[in-house]
Amino acid sequence: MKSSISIDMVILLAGLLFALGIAGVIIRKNIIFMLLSVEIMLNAAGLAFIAAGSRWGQPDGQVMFIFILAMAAAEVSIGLALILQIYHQHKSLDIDKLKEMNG
Amino acid sequence: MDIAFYVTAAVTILATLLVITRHNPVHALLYLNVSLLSHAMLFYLLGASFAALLEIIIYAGAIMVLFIFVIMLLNLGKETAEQERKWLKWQVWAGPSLLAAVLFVELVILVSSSDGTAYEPAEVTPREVALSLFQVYLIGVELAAMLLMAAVVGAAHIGRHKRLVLHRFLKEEPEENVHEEEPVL
Amino acid sequence: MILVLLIVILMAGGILALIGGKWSHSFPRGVALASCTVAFLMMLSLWLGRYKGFNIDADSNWLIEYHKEWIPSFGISFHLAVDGLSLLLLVLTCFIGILAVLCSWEEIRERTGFYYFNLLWILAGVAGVFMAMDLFLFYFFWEVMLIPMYFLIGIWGSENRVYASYKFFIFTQASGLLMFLAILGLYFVHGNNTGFYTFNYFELINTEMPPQTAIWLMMGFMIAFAVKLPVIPFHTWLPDAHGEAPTAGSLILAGLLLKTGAYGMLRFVIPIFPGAAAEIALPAMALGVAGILYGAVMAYSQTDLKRLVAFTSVSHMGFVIVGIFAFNELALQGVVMQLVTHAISTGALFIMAGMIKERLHTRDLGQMGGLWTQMPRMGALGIVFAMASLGLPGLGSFIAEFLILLGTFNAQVWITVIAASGLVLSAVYSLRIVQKIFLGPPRGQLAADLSGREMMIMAALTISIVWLGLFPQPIINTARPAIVQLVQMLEPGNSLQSHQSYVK
Amino acid sequence: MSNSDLHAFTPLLLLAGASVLVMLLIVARLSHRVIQSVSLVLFLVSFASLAYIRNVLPYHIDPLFVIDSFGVFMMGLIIFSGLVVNVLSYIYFEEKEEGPREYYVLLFLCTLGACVLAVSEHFISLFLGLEILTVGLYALIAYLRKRNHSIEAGIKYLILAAFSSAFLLFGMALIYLQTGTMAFADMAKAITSGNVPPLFLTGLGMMLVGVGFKLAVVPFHMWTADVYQGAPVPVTAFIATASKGGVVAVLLRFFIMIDGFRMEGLELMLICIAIASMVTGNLLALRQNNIKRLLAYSSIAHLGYLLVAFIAGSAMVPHAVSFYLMAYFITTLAAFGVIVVLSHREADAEDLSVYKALFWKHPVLACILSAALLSLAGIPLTAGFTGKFYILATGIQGGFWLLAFVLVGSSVVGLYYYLRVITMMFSGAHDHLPEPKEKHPVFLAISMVVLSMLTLMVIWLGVYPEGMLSIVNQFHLK
Amino acid sequence: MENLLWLIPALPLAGFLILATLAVVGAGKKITALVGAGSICLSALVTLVVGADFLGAAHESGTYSQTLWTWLEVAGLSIKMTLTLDALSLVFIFVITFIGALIHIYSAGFMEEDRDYTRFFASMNLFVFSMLILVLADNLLLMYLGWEGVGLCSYLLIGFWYEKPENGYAARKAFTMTRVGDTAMAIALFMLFYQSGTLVIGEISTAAPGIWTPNSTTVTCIALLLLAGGLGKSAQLPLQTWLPDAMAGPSPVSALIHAATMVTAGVYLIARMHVVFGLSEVAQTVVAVIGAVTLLLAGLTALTQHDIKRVLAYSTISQIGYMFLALGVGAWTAAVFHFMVHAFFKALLFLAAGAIIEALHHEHSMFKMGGLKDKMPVIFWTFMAGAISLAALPLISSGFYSKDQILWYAWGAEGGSPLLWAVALLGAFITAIYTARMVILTFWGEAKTEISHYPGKRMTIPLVVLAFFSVFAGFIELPHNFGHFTLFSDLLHGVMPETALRVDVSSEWIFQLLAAAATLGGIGLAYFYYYKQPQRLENLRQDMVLSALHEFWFSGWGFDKLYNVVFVRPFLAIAKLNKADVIDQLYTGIVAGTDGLYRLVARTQSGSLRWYIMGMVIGAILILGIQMML
Repeated sequence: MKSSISIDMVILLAGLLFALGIAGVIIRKNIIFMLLSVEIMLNAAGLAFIAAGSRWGQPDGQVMFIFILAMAAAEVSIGLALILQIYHQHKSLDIDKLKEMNG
Repeated sequence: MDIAFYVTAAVTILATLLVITRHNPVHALLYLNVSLLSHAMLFYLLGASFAALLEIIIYAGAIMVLFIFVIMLLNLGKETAEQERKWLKWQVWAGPSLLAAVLFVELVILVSSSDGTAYEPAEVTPREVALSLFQVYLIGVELAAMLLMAAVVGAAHIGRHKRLVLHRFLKEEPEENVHEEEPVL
Repeated sequence: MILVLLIVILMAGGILALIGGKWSHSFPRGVALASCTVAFLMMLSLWLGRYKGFNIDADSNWLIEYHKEWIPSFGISFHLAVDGLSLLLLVLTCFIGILAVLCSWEEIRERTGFYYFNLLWILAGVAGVFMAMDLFLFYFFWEVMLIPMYFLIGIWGSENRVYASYKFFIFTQASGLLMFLAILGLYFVHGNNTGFYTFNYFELINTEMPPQTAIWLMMGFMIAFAVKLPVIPFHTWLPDAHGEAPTAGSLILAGLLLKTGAYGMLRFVIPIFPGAAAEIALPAMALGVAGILYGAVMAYSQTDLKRLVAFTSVSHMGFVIVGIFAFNELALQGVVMQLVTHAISTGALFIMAGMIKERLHTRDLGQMGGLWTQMPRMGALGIVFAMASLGLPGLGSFIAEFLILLGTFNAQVWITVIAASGLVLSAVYSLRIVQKIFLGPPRGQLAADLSGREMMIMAALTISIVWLGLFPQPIINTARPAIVQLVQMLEPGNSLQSHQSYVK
Repeated sequence: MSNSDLHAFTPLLLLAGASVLVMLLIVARLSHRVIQSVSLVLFLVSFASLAYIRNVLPYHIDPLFVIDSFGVFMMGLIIFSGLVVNVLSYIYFEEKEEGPREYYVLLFLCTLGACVLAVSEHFISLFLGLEILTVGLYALIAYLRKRNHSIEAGIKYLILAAFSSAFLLFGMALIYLQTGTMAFADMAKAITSGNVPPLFLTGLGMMLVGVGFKLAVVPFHMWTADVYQGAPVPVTAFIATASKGGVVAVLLRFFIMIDGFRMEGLELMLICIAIASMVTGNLLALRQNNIKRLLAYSSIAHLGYLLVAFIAGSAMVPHAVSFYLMAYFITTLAAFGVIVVLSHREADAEDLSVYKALFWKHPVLACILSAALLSLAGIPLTAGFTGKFYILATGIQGGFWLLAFVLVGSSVVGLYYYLRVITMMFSGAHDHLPEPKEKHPVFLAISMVVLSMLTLMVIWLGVYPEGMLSIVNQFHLK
Repeated sequence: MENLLWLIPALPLAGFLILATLAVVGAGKKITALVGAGSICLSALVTLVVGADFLGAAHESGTYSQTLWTWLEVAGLSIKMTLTLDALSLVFIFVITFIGALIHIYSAGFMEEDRDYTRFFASMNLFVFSMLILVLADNLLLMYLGWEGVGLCSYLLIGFWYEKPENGYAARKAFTMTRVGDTAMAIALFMLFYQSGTLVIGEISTAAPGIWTPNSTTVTCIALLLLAGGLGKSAQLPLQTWLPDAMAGPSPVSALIHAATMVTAGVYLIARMHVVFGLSEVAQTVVAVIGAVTLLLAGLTALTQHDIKRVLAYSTISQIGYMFLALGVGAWTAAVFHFMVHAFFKALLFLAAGAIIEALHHEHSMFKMGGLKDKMPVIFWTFMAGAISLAALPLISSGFYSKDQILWYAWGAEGGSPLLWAVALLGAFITAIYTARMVILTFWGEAKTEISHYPGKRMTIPLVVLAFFSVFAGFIELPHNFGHFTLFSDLLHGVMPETALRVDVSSEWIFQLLAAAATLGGIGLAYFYYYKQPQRLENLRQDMVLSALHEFWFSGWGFDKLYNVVFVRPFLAIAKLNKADVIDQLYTGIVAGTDGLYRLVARTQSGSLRWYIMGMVIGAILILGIQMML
């Protein structure tokens, strides 16, 4: 499998995805969407790692990716559990309603 | 193979864009799945076939399913979509998007200021990955296990749902509804 | 060892009072009185032991010294030493301490244990400041005296106490931190020069540095001391703190805490930065003069007795800074005298304000008047200390102000002339005190005259101030070696190898 | 892993094992009391094991870990914090509606994560340690899940933490891309020659976002107050101490190993962050009436102070940072300990009015809290002062006068709010007797003893820090 | 015997201390009077003894010193507690102790009814002590101690009846105004010290010609500053306005302090420092001119007063003006002579006035007195004795001899001039008018106020003694054409130079004649307007210009108003304006600013997660931005 993809292109793609993820997190008010957007960002980071690993021909990039995967899973599980609780308590997933603490 | 890369990249970007703009959660989720699959394709193109597989199995499979579960459980459908439509006015998203764009531009500038030599993606076989995982990074794997354990314990505790107890004699132990299973590694 | 013992006695007395206060209401004051008295006697015996005939027995400036490693990693040591100047101030500290305990005797009825704990710890901190010969240790004690004072004002003060205690604490702390920065700067300048990092005063005193650096570092010290002294425009904490503090608090503030500022200038600013100090002499004196006049005018306009007295402190301390920067023996001796006499005269005024407040429950001058009829003894004493405040010859303050002005006249004629006009203004405000409190038609308040305990306090103060006015020589002789050395330091090309001269 | 690896790794293994053991105890349906006691013992054992591995230092477990004296010291601090938090947890959770058992599992895991951070010298261990810590904290923060604040704090922390982790990861990826290695030491070799490549710097910048979040420095600080407020008090104490300690440790190690101080851009960024943190943190706390939030803001400022020493980049840095962290830990734990003791079943003792007249009601508690607050304010006689002294000394030695001035200026502002709390404690009359507390006299007594010991340590470090300084001054990270 | 010198001030001091203790303990009036008056009488006795001894022994140096202890010794400044007796101080201590003793005896009766009997005597004793220190001091600093000490006592005694606020204010005014002079004097002391290296008067006097060239700026400065001190204490222009108000004190106080002794401290100072003054022509001229102007102004003001004590007060200012004039023209002994004579008759007048006032229900206004000639004969005759001396009735009053000498020197001395003489002569004329006016209004005419009680023996005996001296004290110094009896100036010439004359002494008789004419003319005028044809006076009052002038004089030439506008009001305005301390506002501002910043940053803690994330993104943008820049 030969390709002559420029490293910059992949990183740029990852960066773009990362930025899209950021945009998603800020734009959306629904917590589920925010969580999704965070997943996008993590994925972008994973992509960057894979690209780097591939550039150096090392497995480390993929290893890191796997750990990211584990972390994403862990986080999503707790995140979703929290979402359930929030929904039960607030009957809404609007993040802007969670402003009780401020000042 | 450049074409394949660019097409996949385009698909990824498009799908991701749709994820963050859709109103209906389920739609968004599906687009995210598309995006993840194209990610897998990218991984493959970059010579990381093992990672590509894991992306599909765990991410697109397991993790997304979790989302689906929750969405189903909370019965998020049309109403949510309506709500999202109301929320997603341009006044709301213009500013944040601009921020994200600025950040992206900065990234682009910074990244492109590096040497930028094209390179050959070297293939890294699953075997190498596995060896690395279980030899060099063995402790890392174990730590990952602790990480997942933390997640499980935490999710189990938080997700637990107390029922309303109607009669004090019939007070039952709080039932544990584990919405979570340990993702396979 | 006696130096360490002094601090230990005061601190231990404080802790004992704190613990004893749980069981007995009156136990703490007894402990406090006892420890202050013991400390006083110790210092007195030290003084008299060294004071032979008309001169302090001086084969060296440094009478006694105690040195022990403390934090060797930073070259910090627990280094105490005493020369005549310190010794005087230490005696004063213990004396004022006794009076502070006595004048709190009846005034403080709540939480006596904690009260006397704070009181004694302030004294310990002040005593430490006067003895520390390690800059880190100095700063340490400098801050140690703040917290108990803060509690003293904040808990036992009058209505506006919280504001006053904040203001006091933040002012002094802010300036103290600047000094701390300067100390660190000095530490590193010295360390970089010599490769020997230490906070030892006797080492740092010989630090050589470029003039610009010296100015900056000195400003750090100066601001801290100027706030304490206080020099305008850093004085505004003082009226509030004095006004709201309990009597003993005001007494200690005026009598001791302000003195630490002047002491700091004499002990640190001039010896360490003689060149830089000479450079800012004129502006500093100008500020001092401004303080004299401003304080006097402000004092006149006050309607709150304690605030009034507080502003007189501003005015009197203006003389101190003028004298310090006149850089000659006359003026510096005057400064030492002023430190001692101001503690006594202003302290007495504060004690009197406290006594009046105890009786009338007000500090408002507008609600006083004609008290002489009922309190002739206090009236007479009031006049004595009003006179002390305006610098009547025969009382100690006169000697102080005369020497300062005389010394300054040599350095800056016009500064002296303006400063001397403060004498007129001091008459204006001092007499206003007398007028408003004691003269005028009686208002029918019921106020008992001084009790035996109060008479004792006032008698001690009166005797002291008259003694200082008529026979100030012991003070002058005691301070002389230190002052002479200071003056020699200021003469260019005469940097004294002072560390060689202290007792090993 | 060889035997000697295991030997060196004992504390971490013990922590991991402890979490499993506690889980088993939960399965065995043992009471809270037993579980708490067992965890206490386990913490003590882990703490003791640090002494046990002393003679093998420094020890490398390639490529992920280096167990050196600094690492052990930091682990010690972290485990100690865990220990104190563990002690305090009983009286806090026993009355709460939630079953507190899983809590101990998570506590062990978080401690483990923080310890991993303290000894890692590789991105992978850094990342894993950080995530173990963070994921554990998600659950801990939201532990009292029926409470709105708790759940709100949980989700805020979760989303922000994941968000910042993504930055961290992306930054790491860029660095990896540039250097071809994820081990700090190799990285340093890869960039020694010539200029630091921009990609590397970009990566560092993005990592800084992630780390900045964990450290809660400006502008990544805004979550702090909400999370401190929403989380259960012992958890807040843990966040304030162990979680930050681990991150600081790894950051320091990373910086020193790659010699980050020579990168001017980075230095500039850190200076900006430090100044902003000191100023903003102290300003935010100025009129805060919720003591948990107040401590949160103060922690922002304190991390700013810490950065002052950090930036100086001299050989003194690890010493100053370790000492300061220790002082800060002890102090913060004491402060939160008082809050824990004063908290009730229904509400935490977070409103300042709760502390009114505390001096007369609970003199001991009030003294502990005062000592802690004065230490935070950096007043002599307390550990905080020595710490601040060390930091200022380091900063000034490096010639960072501006930072020193900002530090001084902002800590003056800071004085105000510490004094407010203290003033609150002695204002008000001694109107009613101490409320009859408590149902758990034994654990209350233990907690009080621990708090008193912390206070004594605060004073000890303030009065005679030489012993501790001589330990700290041996650290070399290069 | 001279070793007893220290006893002279020590006795009053002991009296003061005993009385102060008695005030605390509480004591009967008898013992108070005994201690109070007794100590002064003893002191007077000792003075006589010492004085006789001094005159008899006639020290070669003309002085006798007694050092008690070293007061102050710092860096070249050495001040000893040394008392020095010479002819000048002998005159002064004689006047002080002798008149002081008489006044104390008088007071024992006068103050009988007063509640604060002890306090009164304590203050009086302290005053005598301070005054004695002032005149016996061998150095200027010790003199300054006495100088300020008498100021304090003056303050205490003016405000003796403190329950009336005006009295307190009057006391304050007196103290403050004299303090202005004192401060100037302090500066003079500094200059003297740095110029001559000592503050010992004798040493300065000896060294002065060697240090300063005559008429140099420095010496003029010193002299003028010293003069300023004297002006304050002696109530000369422009610091004179406190003295009339000082009449608020009890009459014995006015007699002792504000007539006989303290107010002449300025005269003493200048006489003492005559060497310095002699070196500066400018200063001398200023002294003379101030004296002349003051005597005229004060005399004119006295002319218009209603209050008998105020008349006497202005007359005191005026008479001291004469002394200054004498000093200014270099007639040193004449000034001191007039001081002594004036002390007798003015003390007498005040005491007598006090007795009258007390007898008339504390009525001060002369226009409400009258007809006392027959009702209080002792008072009348003694008062008359004083009045003729004040008016300088030729030949039979001692005032004539002392004043005549001054008038003559104003013309004839080297520093004198026709103008000064003319003013002095006019002053003598005016003096005669107001004296006669006072006597006529008080003792002649019909009685307007009932007499409540008559003065007792303790009061009348001192009056008689003083009356004797007022009339006959002048005969110890007679002009050359009247027997040339110069006992007094001979005594003083050991200390002070003889007056140099610029004209021949033979013309003196013309001026004596003119002076006598002025006096008699003045008396006649007063007799005409106030006794014979009072309605003429009423007519004069109708005149607009004259009544305006009257108003102006009555208010003491508007000095009070002027000072009010120029000094007091601005000071009060500043004090009031700045009561809240403008500098404090600065800090309040800083606090407010910080608080504003707090509000600003607190708003960022909105609780909104999205905002928090945006904050982080902005942070990231900034970080990357910095990287891009570098």
